Parts: sequence; C-alpha cells; structure tokens
Amino acid sequence: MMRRLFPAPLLSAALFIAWLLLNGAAPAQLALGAVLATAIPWLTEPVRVDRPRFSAWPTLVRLGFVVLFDIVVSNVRVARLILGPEARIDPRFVWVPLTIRDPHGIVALAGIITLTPGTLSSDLSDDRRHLLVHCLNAGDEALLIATIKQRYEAPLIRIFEGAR
Amino acid sequence: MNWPHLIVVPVLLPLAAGCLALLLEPRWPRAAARLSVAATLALLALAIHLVTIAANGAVIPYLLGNWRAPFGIALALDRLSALMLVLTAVVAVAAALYARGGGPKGTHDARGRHFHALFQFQLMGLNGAFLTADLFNLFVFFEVLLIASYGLLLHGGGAARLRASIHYVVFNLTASTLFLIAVALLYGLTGTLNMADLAQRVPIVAAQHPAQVQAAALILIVVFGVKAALLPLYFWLPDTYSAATAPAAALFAIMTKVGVYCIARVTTLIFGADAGGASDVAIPWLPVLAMATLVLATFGALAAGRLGLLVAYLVVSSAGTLLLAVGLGTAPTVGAALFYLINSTFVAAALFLLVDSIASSRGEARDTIAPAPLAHRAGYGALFFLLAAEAAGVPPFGGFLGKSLMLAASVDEPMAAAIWTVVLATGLGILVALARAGSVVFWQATDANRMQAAAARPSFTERAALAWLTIAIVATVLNAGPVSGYTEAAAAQLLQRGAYIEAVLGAEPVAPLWNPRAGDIKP
Amino acid sequence: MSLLNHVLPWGIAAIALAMLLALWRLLRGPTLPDRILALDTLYIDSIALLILIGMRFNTALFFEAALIIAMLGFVGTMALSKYLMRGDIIE
Amino acid sequence: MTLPLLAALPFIGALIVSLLPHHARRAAAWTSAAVALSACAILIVLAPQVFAGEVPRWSIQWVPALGLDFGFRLDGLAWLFALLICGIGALIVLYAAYYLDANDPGRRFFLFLLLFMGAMLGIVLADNLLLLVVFWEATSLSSFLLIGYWNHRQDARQSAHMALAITGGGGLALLGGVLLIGNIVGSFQVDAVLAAGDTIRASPLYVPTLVLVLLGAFTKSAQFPFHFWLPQAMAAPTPVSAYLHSATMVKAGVFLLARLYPALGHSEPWFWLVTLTGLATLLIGAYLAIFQHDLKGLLAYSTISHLGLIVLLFGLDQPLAIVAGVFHILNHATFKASLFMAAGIIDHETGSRDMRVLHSLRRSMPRTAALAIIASAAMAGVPLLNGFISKEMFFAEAAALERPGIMTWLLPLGAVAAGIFAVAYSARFIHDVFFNDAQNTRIPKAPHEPTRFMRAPVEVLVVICLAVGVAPAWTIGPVLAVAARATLGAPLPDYSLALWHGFNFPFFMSVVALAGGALLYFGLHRFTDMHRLIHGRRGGREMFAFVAARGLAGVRAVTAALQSGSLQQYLMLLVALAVAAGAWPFVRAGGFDWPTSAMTPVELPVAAIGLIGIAAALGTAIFHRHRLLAVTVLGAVGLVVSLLFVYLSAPDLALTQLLAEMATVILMMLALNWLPQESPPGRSDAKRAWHLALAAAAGVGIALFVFLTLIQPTESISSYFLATAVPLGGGSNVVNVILVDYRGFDTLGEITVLGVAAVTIAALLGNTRLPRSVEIQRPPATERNAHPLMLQIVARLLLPLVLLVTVHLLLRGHNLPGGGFIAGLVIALALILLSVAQGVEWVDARMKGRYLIWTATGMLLAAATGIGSWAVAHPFLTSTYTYLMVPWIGAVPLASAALFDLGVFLTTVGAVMVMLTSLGRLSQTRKGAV
Amino acid sequence: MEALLAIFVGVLAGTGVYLLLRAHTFDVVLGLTLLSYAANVTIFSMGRIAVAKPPIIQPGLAPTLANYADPLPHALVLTAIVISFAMTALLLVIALAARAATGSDHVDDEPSRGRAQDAG
Amino acid sequence: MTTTFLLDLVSSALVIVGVFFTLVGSIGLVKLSDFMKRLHCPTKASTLGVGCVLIASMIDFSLAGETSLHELLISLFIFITAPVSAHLMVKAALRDDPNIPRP
Ligand code: NA
Ligand code: NA
Repeated sequence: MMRRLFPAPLLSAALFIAWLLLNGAAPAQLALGAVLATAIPWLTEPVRVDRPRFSAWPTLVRLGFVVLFDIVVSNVRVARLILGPEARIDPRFVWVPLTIRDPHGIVALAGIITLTPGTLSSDLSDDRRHLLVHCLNAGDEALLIATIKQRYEAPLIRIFEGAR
Repeated sequence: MNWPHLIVVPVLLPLAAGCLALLLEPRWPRAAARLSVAATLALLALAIHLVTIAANGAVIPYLLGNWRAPFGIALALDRLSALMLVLTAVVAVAAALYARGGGPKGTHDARGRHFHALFQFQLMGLNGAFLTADLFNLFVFFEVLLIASYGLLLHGGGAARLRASIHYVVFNLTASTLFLIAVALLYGLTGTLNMADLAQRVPIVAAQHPAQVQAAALILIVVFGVKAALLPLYFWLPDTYSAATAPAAALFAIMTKVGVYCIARVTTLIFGADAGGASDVAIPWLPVLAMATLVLATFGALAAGRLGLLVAYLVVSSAGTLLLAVGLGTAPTVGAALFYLINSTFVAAALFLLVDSIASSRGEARDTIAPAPLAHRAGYGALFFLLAAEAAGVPPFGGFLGKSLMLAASVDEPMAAAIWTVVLATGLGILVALARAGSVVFWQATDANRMQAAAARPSFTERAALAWLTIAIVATVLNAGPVSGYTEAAAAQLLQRGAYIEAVLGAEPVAPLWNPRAGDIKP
Repeated sequence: MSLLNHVLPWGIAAIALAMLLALWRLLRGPTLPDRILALDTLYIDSIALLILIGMRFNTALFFEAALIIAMLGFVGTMALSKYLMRGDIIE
Repeated sequence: MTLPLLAALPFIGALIVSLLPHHARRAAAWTSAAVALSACAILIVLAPQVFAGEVPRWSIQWVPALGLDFGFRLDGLAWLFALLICGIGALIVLYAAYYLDANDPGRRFFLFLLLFMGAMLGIVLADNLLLLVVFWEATSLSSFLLIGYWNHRQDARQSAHMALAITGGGGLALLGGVLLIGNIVGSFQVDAVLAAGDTIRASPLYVPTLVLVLLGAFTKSAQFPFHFWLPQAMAAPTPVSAYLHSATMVKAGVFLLARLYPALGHSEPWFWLVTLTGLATLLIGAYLAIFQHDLKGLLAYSTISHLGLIVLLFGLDQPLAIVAGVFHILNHATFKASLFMAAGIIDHETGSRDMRVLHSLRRSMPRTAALAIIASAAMAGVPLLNGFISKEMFFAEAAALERPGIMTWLLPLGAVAAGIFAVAYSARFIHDVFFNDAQNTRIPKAPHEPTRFMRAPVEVLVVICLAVGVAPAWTIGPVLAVAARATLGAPLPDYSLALWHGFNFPFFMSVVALAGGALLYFGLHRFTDMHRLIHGRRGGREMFAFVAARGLAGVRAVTAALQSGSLQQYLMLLVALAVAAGAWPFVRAGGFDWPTSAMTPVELPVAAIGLIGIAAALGTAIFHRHRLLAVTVLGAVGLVVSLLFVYLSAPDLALTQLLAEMATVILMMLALNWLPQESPPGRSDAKRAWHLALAAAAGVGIALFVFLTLIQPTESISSYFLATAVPLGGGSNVVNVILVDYRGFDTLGEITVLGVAAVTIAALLGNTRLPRSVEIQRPPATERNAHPLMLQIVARLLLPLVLLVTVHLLLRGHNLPGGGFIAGLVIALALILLSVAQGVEWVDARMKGRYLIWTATGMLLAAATGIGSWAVAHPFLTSTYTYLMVPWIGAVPLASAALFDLGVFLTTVGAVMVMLTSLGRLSQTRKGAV
Repeated sequence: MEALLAIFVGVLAGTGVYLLLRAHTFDVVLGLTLLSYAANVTIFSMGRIAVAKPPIIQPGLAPTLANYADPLPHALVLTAIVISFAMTALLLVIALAARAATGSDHVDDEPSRGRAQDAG
Repeated sequence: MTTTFLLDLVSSALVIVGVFFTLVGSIGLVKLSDFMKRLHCPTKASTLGVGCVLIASMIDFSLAGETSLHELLISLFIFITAPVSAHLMVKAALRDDPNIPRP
C-alpha cells in the first residue's frame, strides 16, 4: 500500500522538504506539501527508468561533509593558482579507472570531481569504465587517481551499491 | 439591448469555436469544419443583431472584469464597430463556405492542418480589434489576428507561400514592435491606455509637450498604415495576398480595413480636431500619401501579370481611396469612405474567390493574364465583369456610389482638384487594367472544350460562397439609401467623440453580488 | 547601521565587475566554448547578484529569479554545448 | 407606372434572353423585337401628353445622402431620343436576325443589345443627372461587350479596349462634372439643374464643370481629338455599328449637350469650346472620310463629321442653331443607320467591304444600290432629302452668326469646306461601289440581293429620309418642335421647315458644296489613284496605342522598382518613415527643450549591467554572421534585460524574461540545425552604410524620445491598481492581478497568440518531411554519444523538483512573483531538458505528447472562467475570491482568477511543447530520410 | 539613470534595426529579438524609474506610486514578451521551412529577382 | 557584542568571501590563456562564491525575523546543474581534439 502510494519514498521526502523550504511550515503548506510529495512522484513515474538505491546513510552524510570541506580547501588553492603567475599551472587530462558501476554513482562522482575546484570530469568512456578528468595542476597523476578513488568513489560505492 | 454580454460574444464565439475545432480535428475533421461554418453563421447573425442595436445611435460600453474604465479593459460598440463586425462576418461566411469546396485534390481547408481553428482565431482577432476601447488591447488583438493570418497564409504550404510569408511576417513584426513603442510613449506621456481616457488626456499633455504627443501619434498612424496598405508601407501586400489560398485571401480583404478602421478611430477620437496641440496630426500627410498610394496601386494593377496580383492591387487601391477620405476627416468624407468600404471589402473578397475558381479552371496557366484554355467561361466571365465594374467604380454598383459620395463630399476641400483628378483618373486606370485582364482571360480563352471536360464545375459550396458575396454586393446597392444613411450616421458618431468618451468612461460596473473584498482575512 | 549594509554595495559592485570581466571573455572569445563559458559565468554571477540585491533591498522577491537561474540557467549552456558537440540538440 | 416600365423593358428582355438556351437566336431576336416594339408603343401612348407640353415623371429615392434618386422624366427631347432608340432598335433587331452567322452566339448578341438599349433609354429618360451618369457608363460597358463580340479577333478586342478607355474615361469626367453641378445647384434633378443656369454660370466652378461635362460628351460623341475610337469600333458586327456607333450611343454626347444646354450654355466658354471642337471634328471627319477604303470606315468618319456638325450647331448658342442641331440628330440617325445596314448587306453578300475590291454592284443588287444611293444623297445634303434641310439650316446659321473676329469668316468657310468633303465622300460611296465599272477586281462572293427581311429596315429608313426631305413640316415638324422646345427650355424661335427659301446665301453655299464636292471626288478619281491613297495612318489610334504601350511600360517599370521583392528595401522604408514620423513634429517645433529637471542618480551596478547590455547588443550585431556566436552573445543581452528588470523593481518581468530568453535560445538552436551556420558577407558597402545610418537614426531617435518622456512627471492610472489590488482584486502581486483580472482580456489574447503560434508551427511542421535535397551545413558530430549519461540522470532528477517549483510558482502568482505563464515555461523547459537529455522519442513515449490538446484546453478553461461570471450577471472575466475555512489548515484562498491562471499555464505548457517538439522531431524525420 | 536607460534602449533599437535590415532570415530574427527588447524596455521605462519598489503590496506600506513601482507597464511588458516569444518561434519555423523548400535562407525570392539582393 | 552583531559580522564576512571567489573566478576567466584552464574558473563562483552569499542571505533574513531557507534549494540546484554545464562544455571544446589518448 505504502509502496503504491509512494513509489519513490526518498523522492517524496525530498519533495516534501523542498516544499517546506520554499513555503515555510504553515499548516496549509504542510498539507499541500504532502499532497505534492504524493502526486509528483506518481506523475513522474514514467520518467524514472532505473532508480537509484540508497543505503549506508551515515556514509552519505560523511561524504557530504568531506566534499564541502574539499570544496573550501581547493577553492583557496585554486584561487591562489589563478591569481599567481600562470606558469605555475600545469594542466593535464587524466583517465581515472572506475570501479563503481551504478550510473547514478558515476554521475555523482563526476559531479563531485567537477564541484571541487581544480578538477573537471570531462568525459566518460563508452564502457563507463574510465572517467576523463582534467586537472588544473595535476602533479602526481597516480596520487590524484588514488585520492579520487579513496575519498569519493569508495563511499559512493557503499552508498549506491551497498545493497548488492 | 436585452442581454448585456452580447458585445463580447463576437470575440468569445470564435475563440471557443477555434479551440473546439482544434480538439475535434484529429479525430473528426468534418465535424470541426462544420462547427466552424456553423459558428461563422452564428457570428453573422450576432453581428447583424449588434448592428441593429448600434443603429440606435448609442455607444454601448462593456466593462470587462467589471472594472470601471479606464482601469479595466472596456469594449465599446458603436455604429462603426458594429458595421465592421458585420463586414467581417459576411466575408467570413463566404470564406468558410468556399473553404469547404474544392477540386479533386480535396477541399481547400484540407490542404493543410488546422485551417478552421486558425480561421476562427483570425475572426476573434478581427472582432476584438473592432470592439476594444483600449489601445494596448488593440495591440493584443492585432497580434491575434496577425498570427492567425500567418497561419492562414501558410495554409497549403509551398515555397511561394513560405517566401511571401517571410516578408509578411517580418514586416508586420516590425510594425508590431513600432506599435508597442508608440503605445509605450503614449502611456509614458498620458499615463493611460483607454482610448476614451487618452482622448481626454492628450489635449492636456499636448499643451505642454506638443511635439512628443504628435510624434507618438504619427508613429501610431505609421503602424496602422502598415495594416491599411498606405504608401510606402504596402509593398509587401500584393505578393502576400496573392500567395494565400483563396479563402484566406478573401478574409485578408478585411485586414486592410482593420488598419483603416484604426486610423479612422484614433484620428477622430484621440488625435482629432479636439486634441489641442496634437489635433489633426494626420492632415495633410495622410490624404497626400493616400493619393500616392492610389496612383501607385493603379500602376500595379495595370502592370500585374496575374489575376491574383491584380486583385491584391485593387485591395491596395481601395485602401488608398479609403485613407484619402478618412484622412480628410470631415463627416461627409468619412461617411462616404465607410460606404465605399463595405463594397470594396465584398468585392475584393469575391474577386479573390472568383480568381481562385478561374485559376482552377485554366489548368497550368492558373491565374496568369495570358491566353489559355478556360472552362465555364460564360459564368466566370459574367461574374468577373460584374465585380470588375464594381471594383473600378463604374455604375451601377456600390463602388460607383461610394466614389461619388466621396467626391461630392470632398468638393470643398483645399485639395479638391487633386483629389478629384486622382480618384477619377485611377478609376479609369483600374477600369483599363480590369478590361485588359478580363479580355485576355475570357476572350482569348483557347481550346475551351478540352478544358471543359477536364475541369470540374466549382463545387456547391464554392458557388454558394460566390453567390453569397454577389448577393451582399447587390443588396448593398439596392439598399444604398439606408446603408449610406447608416454610414453617414456612423461617421457623425465617430466625429462627435464626446458620446464615446462619456459612454466608456461613464459606464458603471455592476454591483457585486457578495463582497468578499471587504473581508478582513489577509491573503 | 549594520556592517552588512556597508559591505553590500561593495559586494554588488564586485559582482558587477566580475560580470564585466565575463563580458570581456564573451566578446573576446576566441573560441565558441569560451564564449559559452563566459555566458555560463554571467548566469552564475547573476545568482550572486540577485541574492545580494535582495539582501540590500531587504526583499525576498528576487529569490525565485535566482532559483530559476540555478535550476534552469544551464539550459542555454547545455543547448549551445550540445549543439557544438553533436550538431543537433534534440535527437 | 408606364415610365418605369418603359425604362425596365429592355432589362426585363435581357433577363428573359439570358435564361434562354445557348443558341436560341430566333427566340432571342423575337424577344428583343418585342421589347423594342412595346417600347415604341408605350412612347406612342405617351405621345399626346408629351406633345401637349406635359412632362410625365416617376421617381423613388435611392441614395438620399448623395441626392441620387431613381427617377425618369419624359419631355420632348427624351421622347424623340427614346423613339429613335426603340424605333431604330426594332429595325436593327430585324436586320441582325438575318445578318448574324449561325456560328455566332446569338443569345449573347441580343442580350448585350438589350442591355445597351436599356442603358441608352436610361440616359435619355433619367430625371437625375447622377442616374444619367449611371446609365452613361452602362452604355460604355455594353458597347465594350458589343465591340468585342467577335472576341476571337484581335482587332475587336483592341478596339473594345480603346472605346472603353475613351468613353469610360469620359464618363468619369462626366461624373466629376455632374457632381460639381450638384454641388453648385444643390440637386441633381434635371428640372432643378435646368432652372439654375444662371447660378451655374455665375459659379467659380463653372469652367471646370463645363470642361468635365464636355469631356464626357465629346468622348462619347467622338469629337476631335477623341474621335479615333469610333472608326476602330467598326470591328463590331454591322448591326452594332449601325445602332450604337451611328444612330444612338454616339448621340448620347450630343444628347447631353442638348439636355444641359439651358444650364451650361449661353456663355463664352461654351461658345468657343463647343464650336471649335465641333468645327474641327466636322472638317477632319469629313476630310478623312474621303480617303477611307473600307465602307464602314467611310461611314464612321462621316459619322464623326456629322457629330461635329451637330456639336458645332449647339456651340453656336443660337436658338435656331439648336433647332437645326436637334433636327440633324434625327436626320443623321435615319440616313446613317440605313447606310450602315446597306454596307452590312454588301459585306454579307459580297464578302468584302473594301471599295478597292467592290465595284459595279448596281447590276447585281439594284434595289440595295438604289436605297444606298438615296441615303448617300441625304448624307451629302442633296435637296428633297432630309439631310438637305438640316444642312441648309446649318449654312444659314453659319452665315448669320454675328460674332466679331475670326469666326465671321472661319465658320462659313469651314461649313462650305465640310459640305464639299461630304459631297465628295458620298460621291465616292456611290460611285466606287455601285459604278466604277472600269475597276476589274474580283469580288469574293458572287453578289446578289439579300433576303427581303434584311433589306426591309433599310427601306423603312430610306422612306423616312424621303418623306422628311419632301414634306418636312408635315412629317417631322411637330416632333422637332416639341424636342427643340424641351432642349431650349424656352419658347421656340421662328423657323420654317421648307424646301425652298429663295436664292439666299445658304443656298449659294449649298450649290458650292454640291458642285465642289463632285468636282473634288471626280478630280481625285481622275487624276490620282485613289485606291492607293492612305490617310490618317498616324492618327489618334496610333497615338493611343503608342501612349498606351509607353504608359504600360512606364507603369511596369515603376511597379517593378517599388515592388522590388526586396524585404530589405521594404523594411528600410518602414523604419525610415517611422523615424521621419517621430522626428517631424520636433523638426517643425524647432527642436526640443533640453530637460532641466532632476534625474535619478546612476547606481553603479545598474551602470555595469547597462554596459554589459550595450556591449552585448553591439556584439550581437557585430558577430551576427557567425550565428551560434551571435546567439551566445544575445543570451547575455537577455540576461541583462532581466537583471535590469530585477533592479528596477520588476521581479515578475525578470522571471518571464529569463525563461522566455532560455526558451528562445533553445528555439534558435533548434532552428539553426536547419539553417546555414554563417551568413555570407554583404556585397554592398554603400547599402550597409545606409543601413547603419538608419539604424543609428532609429536608435538615437528612440533614445531621445524615451529620455524626454522619462524626465517628465506623469500621472498614471496605476495608483488605482495599487490601491485596489488587495481589497478588490484579492492579490498582493499587483502585476499578476492586472494580468488575470484588470486586464485579463489582454492575457486571454496573449495566450491565444501563443496557442495560435503553436498551431501554426504544428500545421507547418506537423507532416513536413524536409526534402532530401536540402543539404544542411552542420558541425560534424564528433561526440559519439547523443545522450551523455550525466545529462540524462540530472535531467531525470530535476524533473520532479521542477514540477514542485512549478506548482509553487503557479500557486503564489497572485500574491508574489510567479503565475501561469512563468510556471508553464518552467515546466516546458524541464521537459525540453529531458528531451535533450533523452531524445524526443523517449519523452514522447512517456508523455503521450498531445500538447495541442493542452493548449486548446487551456484557452477554453481561461475563457470558460471568464464566462462563468455571466451566471451571476456580471461581465466577462469578473473575478471573485473567497476563503475556505478548513479545519486545522485554516483559511484557504479560492480565487476564480487562479482558474484563469491555470488556463494560462496549460496553454503555455502545451504551446511551448508543441513548438519545441515539432522542431525537435524534424531530426527524427531527418534520420528517417537521410 | 534615465539617460542610461535611454541609451540602452537606443542601442538595442539601433542594433535591432541594423540586423533587421540584413538579408538572411536568421539575422533578421536576431534583429527582431533585439528590437523587441528595445520595445519592452521602452514600455517598462514608461512607468518611470523605481529602484527597490516591487509592486507587491506589503502590509503597512501605503499602496501608492510613491512606495511601489508602476505595475501597469510590467503587465504590458509581460504580455509583450509572451507575444514576441510566440512570434519569434513562428518566424524561426517559417525561416527553416522556407530554407528547406527553396534551398536558400535569403529573405527574398530567388536572388535574381530584386536588385537589392545583397547579403550582409 | 550581541549575537546580532556577531551574525552581522559573519554574514558580512561571508559576503566578502563569496564575492571574492566569484571575482577570482572571473579574473581567471580573463587571465588564463587556454580554454581548459579557464573552464575551472566558474566553479569558484558556483561553489564557494554563490554558496557563501547564500549563507549570508540566510543569516541576514533570519535576522530580519523571517526564516529563509530556500537558499538551500538554490544551492542544491547549482550543485546539480553546474557539473553538467562544465561537463558539456568540455565535450563541446574537445569535439575535435585528437590529443586526448583513449583509455
Ligand atoms: Na470600288
Ligand atoms: Na481577482
């Protein structure tokens, strides 16, 4: 019953929260938010083809903080690079081999890589086994790959593929 | 006036019919078409009813949304707008009927998609433009009728129509932008959009900033000049009108009249003799340009190589004639112009339809003015002869009466000699052009017997459409007395703007049934 | 009165400067992706600008504009980039 | 009621004939004859009244505004002309029934003939000058049809044109003249006009009036220099020539002179204009007639000359001359009609009308010869025939004219010369056709006498010529008296209709004319080869053709130059005119007052934003040839405009502008798929300079205008909206309340525009398969994957969130920025995003995209919401709102305007989706096609 | 501010007119877009300049033009934006359909027709 | 040294930081010499730049008494969409760059 009412419970929850963020938590808005949290997933049902499965919630939260921290740190680093002499910049493309298979996980990884300044996920190989990353200042390529895999990919694997 | 909401129905009826036609068409195209024809007939009945109401001489306002003018949008029905509604409906009935006819290639309306929806939306735009008393709302209805006309012009497809439509669309979009700018400037100066209110405020503002108000007024007239086919703004028109399918072209015959209507409306109501520093901005430019239009349109008619083009030039020439009379701005000239307007509209529409019928009876030659076989020569020839005489302003038809009225009315004008020379000489030019074209098409028709077998007789609805317009023309001439009396009264009403202003601005909203507005709950 | 009220005009000015710099790149190019990038930057900068203006004028009325830029502002970037990479955007 | 019946008879006949079967020639002829004879009978019944000096009248109002009544009157002049029209008409019908070939469409002939007869009767009977003009032009039109009757012949068509151009044009001039008369007199009633002669002559408009009326009369009556159409009109069948172009239609011009003589005559301009025109026509026509080789040509020029004579008589402005003129109208009609019919018989029986071919016909067709000779003699003015008497009267008037100066000798001399010429061509007609046995050309057909009925009309007319010539006072006296009296509008002068007035000067002139004419012809015949003489080749006809051809070429050149088919040129004119319209009042006012009032200080961010906007707009123009680049830069302009809206307090506008801009960019990208990536460089620098100048003028103009307006204080109606939006409109977002309530009608129109755009796009692209031949230049697709994974997942993730925001925007619209259109665009953009990410087929399969239904439903919903207020007797679109108290939740606002906004929303989503997916689907068809 | 706004409108209109007068459909579309911006900003500015006064009625702030921007031009511009969006869409579609049908994106008929056929 | 003042200070600092990073992003956009380098710039603005400003705004509005949290939604949307933009721009720029080795 609940499954049929809420085909995507996580989405419903997200929508409900988002509604309250937009409109505040007055009683009328709570009611309306509930209605929308029910109706929208139902309406968009045809569009959800392969649904992500989340698990390992603590990992998710921890990853969130790690990413935020990395964003701040790399922002500062990159700002220095930009404002300094350009010769210090040594950009390079690096193919990062992927262990993660879940497409949502891959996209999340690519997003995180892009959001942390200094690295850009540029391409995904056709077999989805390699991610092309552009580094503003690559330094040690192997280290970069290792950092990515350890800091972001591993938690993402747990989050998206933990249930398997 | 038994039911007060009748005034808005000429806008809503086509809107609803258009939407329903859209919904019906995918599954039940015939039902959509029938609905459209029925709605058009209903519109005619309604328009006739409204004319009888307007004939009493009162300006009847309608406050949309129950907001007092100038705050809400008001509609106003006076003799002129009612007349325009009837003209539109009469032409629309013919166009709708004709669209249901057609040769072996299928009916006209089936040569593209959504004909009837577009047709109805065009009617909505036209009727709205004639009824509204609000300048910006007029812009909106201009856009409605224009965008529908783009669709109708493209109906049936083909490279020629696409090319013509590029010119048409771009030119009119530019004009629409200008319209917006003119409205903006007027609003910036006066702080209002309602035309009655503008009429009141313009003299006050013009006392301080005459040049600015005049400039805005002139830009506005330029915009209407595009629709009305005023020199040098009509050059897009002949190719466009002659490229459209017949029922669309017939309906287009009313479109130049929208421009004329708007010029007549604003030059009397807002920038008329009472407009203080902005009074009579259009004089003497408008009559002069109109005369030049008339001359060059006659040239075009003489030079035209296709019947459709020739008819399009006739539309331009009649617009020139109308603008000349409207531009003079006296009650007799405007009255004469309105009389002439009736017949010139019907004739242009009928000729567009007839030319299409003729073209489909001439095989490959279509409507080129060159010797070619022609089926059903006698009938076409007779009708063409009648309509050509009408168009050239030769007796005994309405064109003649209209021009006579106009000449008689302009005899005391300072430009009378020029006006008379131009009107009479261009009348001759058009007579010659039509005689040349007709004699080539009908007299030099070769090999008619072979065509006779090949070309189908025009279908019943096509003949009905032509007959309907012919009846309308003849009826106008036979009732020229009452009709000219009406147009004279319409002109008088137009020039006595006080009644219009008073009716629109003095209209009282209906008392609300309940008043939640007094409620104390904060939204 | 508050410190923020002194900071905001300068902040807005700085964002405006940032946008002018992006404009320079937009006009300068040299490649099309450069210009798309500049436009994208302009969009991002406008989010900041809208928020700062909202703070300065003490109104929440511009949030929706910022929200929509955040949500759909990349549509233009996406369309242009997709066009460059595929020669077509809806396939 | 007999009068309207008389006028209607021909038209009733025409109606009957038009209903007859195609080749029912005989029935058509009988009908026509019946019409003509009945009309004659009516005239005879009315004769006693008319001869007693009464004027029967009948009239009804037609166009009071114009002073145009539909009415008839029958005075002596009208009676005479009506009798001429009907009597000769009857004879012509009889003649034509035998003349026409079995292959000729007989029904059409008689139909046109009856129409003409009706028009002609209308002219003479009209009681209202405007009505006269109506019928006048009708004669031109029916004449056009009759001249072009054998329309397979090129000369017939050409002649018809020429006649129409000249007489139709004259008719328009006449219309002008008549309208002037009406303006002077205050009425078009014939009686009123005739009584107002002094007023008219005293008017400053007299001369223009006279000139216009005379133009009408002279063109119709083929007066010099408009005479040339008449010989050309001989391309018509001979009965037509006899009827229209000698006896009736051409007489309409002189009828008009007669009719308006009391009103327009008695003045110096009249005398000089009419007399000189008549004299010139008389001489030229008579002279040229001598040298025609075609029988009908000779008769046509003779007709011109005789019309000139009549005109001349009216011009002399003497009562006796008027009597002579009326008399000659009658005489000429009889002898000329009979001559034309004789010529037709000759043509019919010999197969030729060429005097260089014909000869000696007195032998083979003696009766016809006798008739023709008598009629020719009448034409020459031989005593004992009617032509002699009127000519004598003319000579008498010419000799008696008391005018100082040139006219004292010019007129008598001209009269005698014309007399000589007339005798000469009459002699030629008689001699060259019926005698001249020395000629030995072969006549195409073996000539013989025609059928009795074909000759009968000629016989009747010749008998009349004789009777009038021998006993004028008894036969024609009363008729002439009553007609002349009506013409003069005054008591008749003393005159005697006698054959012999003694050896006076006119008699001497007659003798000189007869002898001189005979001498001239036989002298020419003897001493020159007359058959080789060609005169009048460079005549008016050639002039007309030349002018027409040149005129047409010029007209075509002008039209081609104006209708160049160049949109650029058209737009330049539009922009230039708009700039001129905006600038002119300032130019006239001598500039504008530079503002002194305080301005709002510039804020730095606005300055920066404005700078970006200006630079980006210029960039768009500079880069426009690289389209993708231009679109990118244009995107910045759109962004700047919406930021400006934000800064200047228009959040709703900012949202709308932003979303519309995004959607527009998508549209442009989609369209660019099918268009070249670059515009070729312009070829003309001069033109670009013009464009730049115009653009600069437009820019400066609008900037100045905006500036001048902005610095003025304003008193806007908007304070009302602010004051009432919450209490009366139920919403605190005033812009939205305006959109859905105060000006909801605008919004209804606006969504209609959007919907119709979608409909048109769907109609245009719906089943378009872009043809294979179109090669689209596109950048190479280097990316292998059409749908990058990242985009797919993000787009799918965004959709529910966007939907949520959409609902948010829709619901809050009335109170806060948002509303149906904004919400609609948001959801549409999200769907487009999905289409880009996943492909249009993917989305279609899931959305079941019948978006047009959304559009139509949305429009219907908006309209229906408005209509709902009718139920409570309120105007369309009256909104209301209330609060529904829900336990626990509280007050839930329910506004009818929200329903309207929902309609806007549905329309927008549907329309935008139709537009974008129609374009997007083109790629699918391309995949299928290429 | 007034002058800045006026100059902005002027530049939009000028560039719009220049592009409008180009010979190829897409350029004309760009020109019309700029022109419609010019028109919209013109209308908008006719409510006079108001910074930080959105016409959204706040409780406690007297609803007069002194406290709020003139809302009417906003509503008009909104309508104008929608209409011009619709028109642009249609014109683009016509342009590409014409290109497909005739093989050229020149605004005129076959280039031989007018003398004024220069591109650019 | 009230909480209000502290929060004012914090939000002012956040505005300064956010604006700084936004500006740095744009400076890089102008200063750096090739596209791939420049592409790293807007991420400054979109992450820390806008992020700090949004937090400042949240604080500021909360100070004014109206809890304002939709800034979070703005951040969420930026975090979702910004990587896609960058990703697509790289792809657009790389469309004909043969120098990248395939894995
Ligand atoms: Na001979
Ligand atoms: Na309301």
